[in-house]
Amino acid sequence: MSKTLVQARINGEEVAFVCEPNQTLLEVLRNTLGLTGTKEGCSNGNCGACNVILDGVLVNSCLVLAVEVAGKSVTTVEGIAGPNGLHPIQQKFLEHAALQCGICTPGFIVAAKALLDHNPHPTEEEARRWLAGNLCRCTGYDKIVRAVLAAAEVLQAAPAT
Amino acid sequence: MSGENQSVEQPTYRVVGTRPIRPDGVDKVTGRAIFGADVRLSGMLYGRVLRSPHAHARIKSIDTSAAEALPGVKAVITGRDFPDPQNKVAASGEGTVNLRSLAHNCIARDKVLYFGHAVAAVAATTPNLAEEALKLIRVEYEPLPVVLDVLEAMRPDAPLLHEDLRTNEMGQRSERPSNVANHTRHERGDVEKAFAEAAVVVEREFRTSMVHQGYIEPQNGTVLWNADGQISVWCSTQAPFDERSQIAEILDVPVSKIKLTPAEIGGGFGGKLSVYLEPLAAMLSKKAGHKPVQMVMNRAEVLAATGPTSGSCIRVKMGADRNGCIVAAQAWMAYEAGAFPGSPVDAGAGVIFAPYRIPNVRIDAYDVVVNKPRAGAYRAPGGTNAAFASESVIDELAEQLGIDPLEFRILNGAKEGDRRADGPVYRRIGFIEAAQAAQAHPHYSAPLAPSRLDPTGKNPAIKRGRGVAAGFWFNWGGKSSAWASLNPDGTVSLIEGSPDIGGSRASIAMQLAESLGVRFEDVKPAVVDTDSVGYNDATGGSRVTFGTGWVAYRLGQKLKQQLKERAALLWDVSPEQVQVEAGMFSCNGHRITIQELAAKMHETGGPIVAGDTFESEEYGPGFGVHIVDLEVDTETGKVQILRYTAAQDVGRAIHPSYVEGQLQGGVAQGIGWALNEEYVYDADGHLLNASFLDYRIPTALDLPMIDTVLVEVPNPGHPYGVRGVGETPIVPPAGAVANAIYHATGVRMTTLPMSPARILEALGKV
Amino acid sequence: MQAFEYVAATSVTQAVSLLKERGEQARVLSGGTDLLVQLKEGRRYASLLIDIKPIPEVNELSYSPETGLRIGAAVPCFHLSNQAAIRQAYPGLIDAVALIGGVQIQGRATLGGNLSNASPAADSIPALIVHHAVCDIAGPAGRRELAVERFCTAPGKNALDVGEFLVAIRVPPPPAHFGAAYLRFIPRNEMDIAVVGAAASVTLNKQGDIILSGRIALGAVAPTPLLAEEAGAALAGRPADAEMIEQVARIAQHAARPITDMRGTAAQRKHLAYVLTRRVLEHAIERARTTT
Amino acid sequence: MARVWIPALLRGMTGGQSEIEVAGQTVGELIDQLEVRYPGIRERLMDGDRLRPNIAVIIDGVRSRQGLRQPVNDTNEVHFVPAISGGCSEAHERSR
Repeated sequence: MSKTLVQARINGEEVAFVCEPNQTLLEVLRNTLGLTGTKEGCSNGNCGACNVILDGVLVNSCLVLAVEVAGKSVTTVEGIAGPNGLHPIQQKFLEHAALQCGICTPGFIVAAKALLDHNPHPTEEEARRWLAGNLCRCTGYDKIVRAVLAAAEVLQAAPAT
Repeated sequence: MSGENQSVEQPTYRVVGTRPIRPDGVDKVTGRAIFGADVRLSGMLYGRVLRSPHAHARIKSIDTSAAEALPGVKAVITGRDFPDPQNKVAASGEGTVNLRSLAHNCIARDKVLYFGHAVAAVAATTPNLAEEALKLIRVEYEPLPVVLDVLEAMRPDAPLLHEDLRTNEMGQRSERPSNVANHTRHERGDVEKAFAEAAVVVEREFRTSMVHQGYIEPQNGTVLWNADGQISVWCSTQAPFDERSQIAEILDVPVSKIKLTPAEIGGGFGGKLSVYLEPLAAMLSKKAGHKPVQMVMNRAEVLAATGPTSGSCIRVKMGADRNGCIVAAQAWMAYEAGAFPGSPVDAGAGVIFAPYRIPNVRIDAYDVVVNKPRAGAYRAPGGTNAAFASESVIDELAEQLGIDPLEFRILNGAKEGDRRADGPVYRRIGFIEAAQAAQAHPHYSAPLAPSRLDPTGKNPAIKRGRGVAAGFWFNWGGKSSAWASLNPDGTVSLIEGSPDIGGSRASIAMQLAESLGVRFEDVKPAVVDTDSVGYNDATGGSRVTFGTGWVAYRLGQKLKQQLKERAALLWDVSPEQVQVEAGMFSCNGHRITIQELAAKMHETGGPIVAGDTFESEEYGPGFGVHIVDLEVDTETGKVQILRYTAAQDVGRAIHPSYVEGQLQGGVAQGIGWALNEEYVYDADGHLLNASFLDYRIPTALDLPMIDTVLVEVPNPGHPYGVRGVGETPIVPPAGAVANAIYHATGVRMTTLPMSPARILEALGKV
Repeated sequence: MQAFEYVAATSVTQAVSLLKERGEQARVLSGGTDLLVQLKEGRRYASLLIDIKPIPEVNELSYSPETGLRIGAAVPCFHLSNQAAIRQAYPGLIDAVALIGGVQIQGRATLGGNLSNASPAADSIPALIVHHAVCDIAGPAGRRELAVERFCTAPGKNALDVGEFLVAIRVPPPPAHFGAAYLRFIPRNEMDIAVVGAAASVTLNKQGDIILSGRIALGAVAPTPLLAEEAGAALAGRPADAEMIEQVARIAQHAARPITDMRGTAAQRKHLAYVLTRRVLEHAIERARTTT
Repeated sequence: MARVWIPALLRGMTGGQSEIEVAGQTVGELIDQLEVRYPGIRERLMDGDRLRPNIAVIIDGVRSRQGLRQPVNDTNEVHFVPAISGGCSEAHERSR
């Protein structure tokens, strides 16, 4: 199978990689680019553990072919924290104990980032609806939803750079 | 916060009871934490497993030649590549393991016993290539009759899974082969007489389906079988030492040849106590010329071929007198073990009547093999099935007697000195306290929560109800070992062997900090490989914060003693004269901090290090009482949870946020089991819903906030009063939900899950 | 995942000629949320994926009250539900679009893909049917149009010939006093496949008490999404009251011929077809009364 | 003498008696004494020279960690209960 050279912007950096057509973005992020923060939970778009932001839109990286991201911009969990430290979403996840095992956490952080970019003032119901594509088996979602709503408040008070 | 904290006695602690940020937190929110599938080794190959399309079949032949010939394929293995362990039950830590079952479960030999049973495996240079190679393996099967239902499997004419299996009845083996592996009975008093004299008797049969732990991280294993015979294993496991032993037995190598490094673990709930992939990856590594091999299951494999928990059939009969005292209880319980013996039915038998004081009891428990995956442990194994049955019957008894359901439970609740159904006497327990906390909670006196399905409140088809239920879990102590070494800046490095599955690095470090008198931030915990710390039992049984916490406490005391000696040396006094208060050492007007003492350690006698290993059996069981409000759309059968409160005796909450999290997580899993989760098989034993799309665990939109009440009845068997907390909360939800559905609709649901289709049927709508 | 070639098509002509050349071996890749899962699970095979997203025409989304709505086959659901004017004019469609998967699926999934995949349980198809949507199809013989209700032919099969693909979906502008809605039943509240889906549209008289015309369509109760023609016919000229709703729901239920599978039993689906039709019709009428 | 509770499935051997006073300094000695009075009972509790792996000994509500060597005194109450393993699976025992 012929390989393709793909150039994309990943977490703000210009990146070039070579992949086969049947490799997913998830596989290339993890196995080719070493960005193992993006997790594989189901490989079929049903759990959200592999969420990334693709040109501003939240997607499951297991359902994107790596060749499709040519010329596009991808944000993974590794790209959420700023140069000065954790993003408020990350900080609130820690303060609210919104993670237990931590495997779904990268997907939730990325999804929450996309939510607050899209809707800076979500209600609890809106947050739950947005996060419904991210499965967590440890927390019962209570502390996750609280952390996301708390992060929204922080961001409203002082928008992150 | 969502929870509240009700303490019976509240000593003053500096660290215990606070809510610091967990030490591994930043790595987990930034994606830097290394989970099992994140391990990357030079020259690593990727392994995939070929699985049986049949639920029961004899393997006539396997031809791997075409797969071996595919360029990029480096090794192909089948059951023939493995030694055949004896049919022995080996001691493994506190428990036991039938090694032959385990080996044959990892890869089939002559027979496949369930859909998804591993038959062969391939290692190749890419995951896609390994998958292509699987398609080239030719397996010839002779299909055999399939038995899936626990009651059918018990019939004398049922197809047999194991021709050599005999029923064990406390040491006595049946003459005829059977699918019933084990029968246990608990009996006390005279149930027949008591039922005859009871004022009310309720009897019902309950069924539950097989369900899965549903951890988000699939099983994985990365293994290098090196040219010198040393085997290095990286994997996600709750039980590094036990899995090391299992791998050693299955490969027939000495345990010392294996070093197992537990990676961060993405959930387990009992499902990551046994090996599945690691022995296969090891054999592939060896056969591929000592190259590292990584194997990761996909979701379909996780659901079809790991260790879900048993479906069951439970018949419960209970009677009470006019005053509302339960006088007799009887249970007949049959649990599906899956393909090999070992269902949690005995645990279910321990749970079923545990919260109550009952003079006359008989419980029969049957462990039954069926053509489904080998049952593993799932959070309070066997407990949810059992409590669903007993708590439904208790609700019905209370109703018939006209007594408030919580009042009825308190009236009959077990206390210190009462006898458990299986005989032994309870020590200090907090069931009554938990039930009273639930009763006193505003939720219990509030009007029913408003509808979500029908915000206008106009649709008469949507009915609301409230239910309560209680739950119990044994908890466990187990063995833990750990090391602590003082750094020259006064911080402590803590080396432990309990994989951190939900924040235990924090709760262990907090206990060391409290014991020694340093800040939480001054303890640096690390979970290390099996060569680097002494034996530790599994992270399971709600034992780590109790058991490893006990060791952390002892390490703190040991370090403190050494520091006293150093201070005594500096001041030329005897160590007994040195006083310690919150990290400050003093004597006769001398004062010195831990930091100052640590800085002087090399001039006062050298490194300050402590190691310890300890096991306590005084872990103290846990009790919880839950309240749920829900609504039922009687036209569609759909249930929406509106409000939920869980009260539990937690002994002492070391890190209350993570204790609340355990309760909330257990409740969420219990609600999933109650409403929608189940294995769906066709008549031939093919699993139809092996995906997160159709195996429906709750989403954020399916649950409300979950209120918690942490009742603290300190466990006298632990220096800070800790009891295990993780398992109890999954026990009550199914019963509580069933009781609420009854109060909403007037229909008793006796089958789990209480899915919309089943509710419609029970309502007579279809 | 199985091996395949990938071509990013840049024109309709290129896509058509590749499809014609490779026949059944070629698959159109749009959002990929169904196709990639099917390829991973071995439920479909393809030696060539033709990515149509680089074709400008299939990415166009346009709406005007005069000409109606045109949705390029590669427009993600996410974009549709984001536009207020479209939400206002095509409420039934938006109900359905908002239900297709979670947010991260909606970021990729397209109406064109949902339609082409031809699942009997597809959420968008009953909604498109009641909005009188039409498929714009390109092929070797040029362009043709086909009503959505005639597009699906069997589970997973559609009316496209070799070389053809769906370029866009055209939805006519709604008349005055028009209302539509889509409802589905799933056991969870999200991340599920419809056990039954029901869509209704009605056009009321100016007073809002008589139905001039309407449509009912059902999902997951037949091999293809079903336009319940008799139920639709029974709406016309009737007062918009409870008795009519009850009768039409029974007619729709009668049209349903569901099977039992792991997601639901035939009896359950038959029952739900009635309940959902009733509820969705009430909802559509309510919306028609509040629009101008 | 320690009070030994006889598991329900072994009461056929004790003529239905569920509690028996037995002399002995250790769990092993208690079983020896039981064997004298009820021949065959040892085989039901032991596998060779050790307790069956699926049987746990509970003394005054606390599980014994020393098996047959566990000391007992006259005030003790001794139970033989199924280990929560269900016999053959390590997993349930592990998760207790």
